[in-house]
Amino acid sequence: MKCRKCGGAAALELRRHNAAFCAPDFIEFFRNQVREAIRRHRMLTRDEPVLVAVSGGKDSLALWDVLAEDGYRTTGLYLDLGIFDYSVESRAKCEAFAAARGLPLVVRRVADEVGAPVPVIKQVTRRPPCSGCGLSKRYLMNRAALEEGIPVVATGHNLDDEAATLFGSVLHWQTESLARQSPALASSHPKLVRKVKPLYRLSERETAAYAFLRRIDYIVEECPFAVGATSIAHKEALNRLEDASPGAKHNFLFGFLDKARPAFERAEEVDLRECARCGQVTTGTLCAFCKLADQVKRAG
Amino acid sequence: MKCRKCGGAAALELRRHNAAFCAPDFIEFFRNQVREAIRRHRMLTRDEPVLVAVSGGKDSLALWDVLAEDGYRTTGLYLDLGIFDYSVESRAKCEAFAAARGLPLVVRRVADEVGAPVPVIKQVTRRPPCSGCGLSKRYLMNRAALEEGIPVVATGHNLDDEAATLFGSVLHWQTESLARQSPALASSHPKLVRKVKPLYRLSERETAAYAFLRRIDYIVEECPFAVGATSIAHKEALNRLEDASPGAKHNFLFGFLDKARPAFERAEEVDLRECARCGQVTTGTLCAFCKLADQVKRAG
Amino acid sequence: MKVVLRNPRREVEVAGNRRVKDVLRELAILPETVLVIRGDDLVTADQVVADTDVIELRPVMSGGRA
Amino acid sequence: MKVVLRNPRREVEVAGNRRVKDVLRELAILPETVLVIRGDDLVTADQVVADTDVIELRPVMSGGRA
Repeated sequence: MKCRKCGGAAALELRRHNAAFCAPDFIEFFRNQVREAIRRHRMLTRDEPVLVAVSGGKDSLALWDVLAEDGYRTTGLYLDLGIFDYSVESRAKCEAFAAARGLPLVVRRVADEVGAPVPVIKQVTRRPPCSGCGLSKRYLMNRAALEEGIPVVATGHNLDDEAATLFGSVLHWQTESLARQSPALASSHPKLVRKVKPLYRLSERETAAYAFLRRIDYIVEECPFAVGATSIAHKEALNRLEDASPGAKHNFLFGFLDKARPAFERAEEVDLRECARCGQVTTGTLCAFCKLADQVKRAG
Repeated sequence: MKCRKCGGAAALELRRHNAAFCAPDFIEFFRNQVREAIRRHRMLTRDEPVLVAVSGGKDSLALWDVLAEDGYRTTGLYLDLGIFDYSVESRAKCEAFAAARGLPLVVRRVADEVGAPVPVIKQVTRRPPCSGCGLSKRYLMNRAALEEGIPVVATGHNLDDEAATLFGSVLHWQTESLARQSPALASSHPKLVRKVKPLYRLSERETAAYAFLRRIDYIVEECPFAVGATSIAHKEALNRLEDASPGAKHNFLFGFLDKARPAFERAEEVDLRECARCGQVTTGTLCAFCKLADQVKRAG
Repeated sequence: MKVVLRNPRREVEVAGNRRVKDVLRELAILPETVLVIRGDDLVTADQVVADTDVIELRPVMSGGRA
Repeated sequence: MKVVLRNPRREVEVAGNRRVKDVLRELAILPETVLVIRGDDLVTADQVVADTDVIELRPVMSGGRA
């Protein structure tokens, strides 16, 4: 198999693009896809800082690498979830990455903010662990950005993540999730920063290949709580469809963004106000994060 | 496992309903689901005749059985596709069913109408066989109903058929298909009869069980051209989701009908006119069926 | 015990004296995709089939697009 | 040849001197779900691996919901 660009020996085949690339040309292809995402959705400018949420995994470190290499003013944000060895190792990967490149890294501990680490939150709430964890992460990312004076958070969500989320929303026709799903969410309130997903055009195999070829030392192990997560079953279903019909995931996500999402965008804006406790944005009186923290405190 | 109704030994478990039934109570459950479908979408009345499209398979013969037992004025319509032994056997099943119950059966041969049977259409068009076959069936069902003076066609589409069609439309976000998919389509033109799917609330395992328990002699073999059809891959994907989460198919289809379909219904009606050749309804000058017949004639 | 499969019709021998669901699992068949038939009756997945039984696993999927 | 699998890390022995895609098929792994790594390089599915090679099949799926 030959590189589409230079004709040399290929390192990676991309069936959905009916192409293969050698290592240097794949890295360039990857960066061009990120540039295209940023351009198309006006995600970032080089004039303003961007907070890159990093987990120590391939996606977020690949994203940080591309943005820093391309001259964006990046600060990393690592949220320590307190999930045993997994969190210890993933934090070390982020710190090593930042140190080697001389990039600033902000670390926040969920245990300090919520009152307990994710494993305890899981027990207290009796909900799937990804539920309380996701809620805390979204809240803390936004608050950290506000506190650091950074107007935009970039996350490492890739094409497979986005397609799997879409798949889950579609199976239950969660119309609010469908209306909200986008590679770029504008700020709809002074206390909500912009959120962008510059990797949404790249599959997780592509982000893994980029991280490997760039010799990024990322954590290959999975979060121990992710085992059996619904989103993984959905990724597997999509991977079988992709295997039978390369491009299926891409067409599913991009077709939605082009043709169907507008149908779900609600005419009415939701009524946003500030949480009576923490002052962050919510639709109720007390925000979901403060309710979670209360629940943890009562159980403690 | 015990029957939910009578407490006797169960013949069939319905995981998505968290229930099991003995044979007589399952038959009653099945008929009630058909009655609920008819009621909810005002599909049929006992005052007007209904043309039941039958293929010799479990779904359409189960449908004919329920409608005839419930006092509807049914006429069967068998479309002979000319697919070798499969068509010979399936026609014999329909004729035997009609004869045993003294019900009228209309037979039309695709070869007489299009100029060639489905296997030849497949070769001539070089499209997937289900494509030309489906087009011909939809056209001939409607025309046969008009010619017989019957205002409505009922087909045996079940929950799995509808969920698989929806799945295919969603994977490509075919917004026109999404707008059209419904258990009941009203007549939008004097030359278009109503179309209803009274089995849309019942899974194909349920229609198979009904046909078996009612001792209906149906054709178990599949159409030889269906092997490898995309809709079968989609059914398999949905069955895996259903196995992990009973009710997944039901929620997917019913959630769409309740919450998402309205978003796709187009404000504008399409402009319907009559085909210059055959006088049937089309959006162009010549209808797709006449174009297909022309293509067959040119190749002949 | 003898298990009759369809499309195409074929027969396999498996161990009996266990629940139908265990037979299905061994054959990697999802319960939602078949009727389990013994003689003139349907059999639920929790029922035990004898080593001398003959059961038919009849696929319920109808294919192609109508 | 030796194949290193991850999550959890384990090793299996399979026949070499054939294409990577044949190894993946034997192990029932979809090509889209792994990187195929030999030493410091990625290997495409059409390449032949030797009986003396060691390859790592590194899963690319990241889990849970962010």
